[in-house]
Amino acid sequence: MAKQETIAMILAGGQGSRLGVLTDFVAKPAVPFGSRYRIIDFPLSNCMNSGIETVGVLTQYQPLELNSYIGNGHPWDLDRNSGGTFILPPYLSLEGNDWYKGTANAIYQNIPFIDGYDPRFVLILSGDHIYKMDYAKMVAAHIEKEAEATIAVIEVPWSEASRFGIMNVDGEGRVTEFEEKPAEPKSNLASMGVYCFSWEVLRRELIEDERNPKSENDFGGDVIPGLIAKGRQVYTYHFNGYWKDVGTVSSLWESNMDLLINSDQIDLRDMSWPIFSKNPQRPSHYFGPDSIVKNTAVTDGAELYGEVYNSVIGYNVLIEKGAVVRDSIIMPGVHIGEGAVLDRCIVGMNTVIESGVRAEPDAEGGRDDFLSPLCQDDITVIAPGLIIREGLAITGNSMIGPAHAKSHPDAVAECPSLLRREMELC
Amino acid sequence: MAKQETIAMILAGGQGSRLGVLTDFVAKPAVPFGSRYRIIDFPLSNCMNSGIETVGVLTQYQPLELNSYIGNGHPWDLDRNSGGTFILPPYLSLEGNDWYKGTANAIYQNIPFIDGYDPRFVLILSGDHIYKMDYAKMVAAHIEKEAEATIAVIEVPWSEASRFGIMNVDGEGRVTEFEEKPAEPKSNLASMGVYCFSWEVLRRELIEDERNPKSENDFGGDVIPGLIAKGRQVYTYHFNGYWKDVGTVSSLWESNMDLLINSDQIDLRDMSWPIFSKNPQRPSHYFGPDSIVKNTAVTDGAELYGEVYNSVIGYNVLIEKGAVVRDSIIMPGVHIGEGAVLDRCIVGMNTVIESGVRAEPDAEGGRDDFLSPLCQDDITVIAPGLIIREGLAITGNSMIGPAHAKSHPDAVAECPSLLRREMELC
Amino acid sequence: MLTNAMGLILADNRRVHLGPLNQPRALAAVPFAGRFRIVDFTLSNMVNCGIKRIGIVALTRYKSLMDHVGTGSWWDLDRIRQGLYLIPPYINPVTRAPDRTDAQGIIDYVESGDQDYVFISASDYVSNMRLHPLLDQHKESGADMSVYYARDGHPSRRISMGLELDEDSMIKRLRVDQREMENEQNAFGLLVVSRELLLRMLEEMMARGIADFSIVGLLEHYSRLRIQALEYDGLLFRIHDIESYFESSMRLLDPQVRNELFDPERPIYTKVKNRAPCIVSPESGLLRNVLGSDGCAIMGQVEDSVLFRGCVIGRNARVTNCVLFQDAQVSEGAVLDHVIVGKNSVVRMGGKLAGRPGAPLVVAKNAIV
Amino acid sequence: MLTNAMGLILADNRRVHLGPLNQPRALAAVPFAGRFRIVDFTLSNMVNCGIKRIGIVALTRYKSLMDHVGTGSWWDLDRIRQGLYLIPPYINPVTRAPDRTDAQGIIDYVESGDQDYVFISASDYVSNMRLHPLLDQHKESGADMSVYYARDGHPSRRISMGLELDEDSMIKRLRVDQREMENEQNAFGLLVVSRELLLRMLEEMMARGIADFSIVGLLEHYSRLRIQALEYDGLLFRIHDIESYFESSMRLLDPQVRNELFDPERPIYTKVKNRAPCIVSPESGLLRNVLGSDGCAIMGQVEDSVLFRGCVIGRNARVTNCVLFQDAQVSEGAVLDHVIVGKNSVVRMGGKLAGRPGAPLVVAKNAIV
Repeated sequence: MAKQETIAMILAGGQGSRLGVLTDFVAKPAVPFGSRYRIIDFPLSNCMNSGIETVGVLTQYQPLELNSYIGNGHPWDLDRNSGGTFILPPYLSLEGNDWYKGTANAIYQNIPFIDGYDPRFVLILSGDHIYKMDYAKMVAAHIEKEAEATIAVIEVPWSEASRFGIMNVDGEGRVTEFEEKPAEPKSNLASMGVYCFSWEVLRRELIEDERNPKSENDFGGDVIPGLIAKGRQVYTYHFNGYWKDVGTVSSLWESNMDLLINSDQIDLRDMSWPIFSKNPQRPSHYFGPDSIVKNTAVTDGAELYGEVYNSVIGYNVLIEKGAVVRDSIIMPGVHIGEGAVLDRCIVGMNTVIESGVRAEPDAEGGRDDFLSPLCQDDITVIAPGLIIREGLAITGNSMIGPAHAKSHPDAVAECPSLLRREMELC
Repeated sequence: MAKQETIAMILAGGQGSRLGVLTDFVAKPAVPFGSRYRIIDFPLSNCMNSGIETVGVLTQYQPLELNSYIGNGHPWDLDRNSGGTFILPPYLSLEGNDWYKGTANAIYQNIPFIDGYDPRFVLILSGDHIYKMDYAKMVAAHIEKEAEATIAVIEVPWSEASRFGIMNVDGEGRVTEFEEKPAEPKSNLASMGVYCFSWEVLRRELIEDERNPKSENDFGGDVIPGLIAKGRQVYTYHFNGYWKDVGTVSSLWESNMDLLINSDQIDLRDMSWPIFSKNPQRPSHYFGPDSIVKNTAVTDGAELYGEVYNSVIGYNVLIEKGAVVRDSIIMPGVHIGEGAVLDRCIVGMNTVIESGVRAEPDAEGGRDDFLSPLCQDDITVIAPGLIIREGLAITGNSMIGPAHAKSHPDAVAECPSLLRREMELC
Repeated sequence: MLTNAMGLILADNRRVHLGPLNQPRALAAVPFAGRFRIVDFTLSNMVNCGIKRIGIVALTRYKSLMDHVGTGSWWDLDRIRQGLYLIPPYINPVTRAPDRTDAQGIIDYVESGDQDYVFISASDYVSNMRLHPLLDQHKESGADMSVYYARDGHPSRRISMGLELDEDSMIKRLRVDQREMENEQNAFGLLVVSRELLLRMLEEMMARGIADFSIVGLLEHYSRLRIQALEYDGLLFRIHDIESYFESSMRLLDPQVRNELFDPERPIYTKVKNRAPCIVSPESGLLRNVLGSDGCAIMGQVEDSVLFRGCVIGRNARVTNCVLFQDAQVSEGAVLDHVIVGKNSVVRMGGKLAGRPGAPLVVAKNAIV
Repeated sequence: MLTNAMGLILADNRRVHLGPLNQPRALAAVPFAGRFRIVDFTLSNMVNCGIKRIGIVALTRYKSLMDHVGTGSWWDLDRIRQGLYLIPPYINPVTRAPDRTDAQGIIDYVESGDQDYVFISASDYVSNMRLHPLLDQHKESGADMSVYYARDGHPSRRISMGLELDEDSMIKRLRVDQREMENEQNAFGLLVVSRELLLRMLEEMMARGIADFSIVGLLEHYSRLRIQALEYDGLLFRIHDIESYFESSMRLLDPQVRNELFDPERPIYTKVKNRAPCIVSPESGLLRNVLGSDGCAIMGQVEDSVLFRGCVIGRNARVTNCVLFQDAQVSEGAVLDHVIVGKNSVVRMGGKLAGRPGAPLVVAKNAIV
């Protein structure tokens, strides 16, 4: 049956440039998260758990790994006969379309895809948020309010409200005003970037938006404010739960750490709302004879022989004897050599940290050649697929990428690419 | 297991402009063929039957329908855990890549995808050929000859050899020369556009080709001649069987007719090499109380109440009482009204032919407003999704498309688009 | 669309005898309508109602049923958390006899689902029906169990479940297989019950050593439980014997009947076989009022018949009022009237076979006649 | 890579008794190595050898096996034309006894495949092995059947299939379950035979009314058939009793052993469960030489143990030399040494349990102790 009541479109096209070297070769939604996940597992699993079985993933930037990761959708049970997951890149047509100009234009270009399912409702989701949400409840609220658009909102502390897109509502929850990062917020209801539209309304709006030469074809910037300005039925839907946009190095780090500190909030152990993921099949993880492990998340195939504190360890990570890892996120396949010390680090997939490397906020004799404005809070980021040479010492707020293999060949090298790809794709 | 011995890449990006209105909104490989197939069913089924389980489909032009059609690959048993089918469109990367420039560039841009499977051999296939071929045998020949590239060839009549790309070979089957459409052919071995490469060799060659500013980045035009010129191990592989490129209106018509005339050649009834397809689930077809049907192929959901001779009828086609269909290809979902007469027509999906329409080579009083240089041999093409108005008479060699709904509103209209998409996607 | 119900299909019914048609296979696996099997309709009805977890209780001869349903993928039931379960009996490893009753396998299946309701269906009818009305009514009325019935007269000389209802449409009497009860309200084997109550009834069965889990057995609780009946007035074929099977098949030749049974809003799914399109040859004879399927090759004359996939009708053969199962072959010059030809069977050159209206001749599977 | 062979796995072995471990489930479904079951290794060995059609003969207690293998998708066996088949026994609908022997279901499965060879495997061993050498050797030698053996000493007090071989490595004598035959060549239940010969043997079984289809039963044909034996010298665990199960589990703590058993070139696939990562809490105690799995929450101290998915080790609990099955819970302050704790079982607060090396204590499934 082609017809689907509700379909979801996940915006996964952006480069995520604030994550720097972590997204040089992969789209942000494909970045590993929380020991055994990728960021996109969250919206995909939410769809599956909400009973939404047709999901378009709008890609543009570096989609290959995302494409391989999503594959036939099987791990999320989204390998459906009609529906399932579809990777939707820009394409050529008789009218000679071009790259996606903005989030709204990306959906506009895929109107024929959506029409094919003749849905009543279309959910627009972001590919880079960590949260567990029942979209079916949001759609039910949308129906009950007879809304044309429903915007999921979350209460943020008043002190932080000026960092978000804030919705001002009337007593019925109807949106009267939308302010992007208001200096003096009138409400603390922040838009989560999760929208439910009646397709008929959105379709018309997208065509109109496309015709407007002044529009930047963006949902938050153009479509939503336009609907409110026209007095359409735009409502909020209150979400009470964990939600985090992992668009920056600091927020990515914090959100990973929340699995340890606020594990009851984003409750991954709640099997009534599982988060699905696709990982290589590996044996159970192993704690070695001399390991010391405290307050740490760890998963299949990891082998810990050293000391690990307050860290999130991905699959197939090997931490050798005498290594010390603290307050760090170690992505899958990383190898940390004997005696290496990592503190407040994010290490990308399959990178090798040779023995004796020290990456600490105040590493003694540490080089500060690698400091990056993208890194704050003393967090250091090391790109996937690198080799960090023996004994290198680096200070906090560094970001080491493949470019450094050329500028600092003594300190950094690239893993042989074939090997790297093979491991990443499991 | 990521590693695959052999993977296949199907070139499905071209617009297929010689098929005119049939490919206005769909890529050529998605054009219906032979009652219940799409053209791409042939290479996909060949892959499955040959034991090749990783298939990249390179798309660029109007991929949505192809994307929906292939879906998760299940109908071809290509919904594999590692591997399966992947739609590979152009994408953006740090280096800011662009649209595919040629067939070789399309593969070049997807080197990381192929590397991910670390294959020994890569098959390059076309998405618009009708044939049944065991690629495993071709790979075995490639291995046995220790070839670096193997090109499938078919013997064509000497009289037609100058219309093909001709391979001149030595006694061992090694290619000594490649001539594109030679005026005086030295051999009658035509390239089928089916290549097997050792990936290591092809990878290097593609990188070199990309660096060559004079290259048009085409397999037939640049890569293959280059390999021969360099004296690399390029061999032919002789294919004995049915093979047809369906790139023109006449060849599409002929190849469909071959199912009736030469049904033993492209033997669709041979269940040891099934051709898989994806169609809506419909009841059996029905021959009405007054139908006359001779020499015709027909499939699920079709209902024939009129007369049908020497024709290929798709699923869900309705031919009403008194209608006469002769020497025609009626694609799925077409509705032919009472008393309509179609002779030598190709009618696209879901088009409605109203009662009394006459489309015949020498239709009495027939209009010749629609003549097209793309149509020859008195074949008339009617685009998908149209309504041909009651009583219209048109002569052979016409091509009627959506543009005529504007220029000839008395004769042609467009089906409401929503309905159309819904039906096409099943 | 998620429905808070699971499905349970009883593949066999030991009261139904179709002779050579269900001898080699479970009733649910009996072919119907050219390219389907009976179970396709029941499965599709459940799937189209949003049910995503379905168990099929199969006692015996489940090989062809198992081959047919496969992983459940054709019904989109190849799911991670739910999907399709075939439930054969357990065998005691020591005595090599079935472990207690059918019930343990069913209990295991029902217990491990988290839906609150269970739709239970027999396999002796064919229909394209909405199940939601029954569930809605069931929830609203607070009945213990709710069952569909039809006013389709006395459907069979052998099998019936006549209902007498009170003013609240609760069953006050059940008459099983009674000949005289024409034109009454007859249940046909589709009911809904809460998971909890079903488990209690199953455990009672186990405790009492009752072996037979059936629709009749469930309805017989009417004296202790409030069982509500709801009329179903859509198209319904009962498959109770060869005659009703044949008559139902012939009714499919009516386009109106097909339109109702194959409503595109609620598709009937079946295993995809990838046969070539049907080819009608240039020398074919008359071809009138015929349902034909992929893979057929028609060189002779066919009238008022149903052809399953892959049938071959030879030159000058004449087939009238017949049902030909998959890959049946009617050789040159053979003449058939009122015959059901089993799967893979061959009617030899020049052979002549004739049954009578109301009593078709049946050629078994793999036969050569 | 296509291999011209199908697989047939015997899920049960009535000579193997693991007490509470295989009481509720078929031997093949017994959990092993933290996140696997025994059948995962056999299935993966076959899949990694390019086999795409595998049948599992299950007599009884196949519920957990069925849930585990599902549609076969985790082994990429959810295929249109081939794939995974569970083969339960047929029941005669009238007598309600098993239809003749196990053999009919197996015959139906073997007959409907078009591969020329059949690999048959028992479920009482665990290994990551290449099957190609056996098939190559089989084809080359022209033997009727070919079987792997290991020189692993006398593997068990109870079960052995000792082989005496002639100079062509053909079996000239088979000694079953003989205590004195230490250090000889022992078959372990993996053999290959042509489809054709297997069918002939199965039909003979049917004709003679032999009920038991087993590896021993096949090897006993050595006097009439040429059965060749090939040595397998890789890592091999025999699971014959609680002791060998426990000892095998403990050997997994050796990284070398794990590297061989989980060679990434030939992955061992299992059902994916999507449990959260294992969380080691800030107050955890010593954690030494431990295999842990997703979903575990470790607050206490664990040494020299194997934890399956979802185990909870409470504060100040001490677990040493233990195997804890899925979702086992060791409450605050409990102390366990040499214990196997069944699935979902709970060791109460402050509880103390101790087995002995060579004789671990076993806590059954769903127990509270």
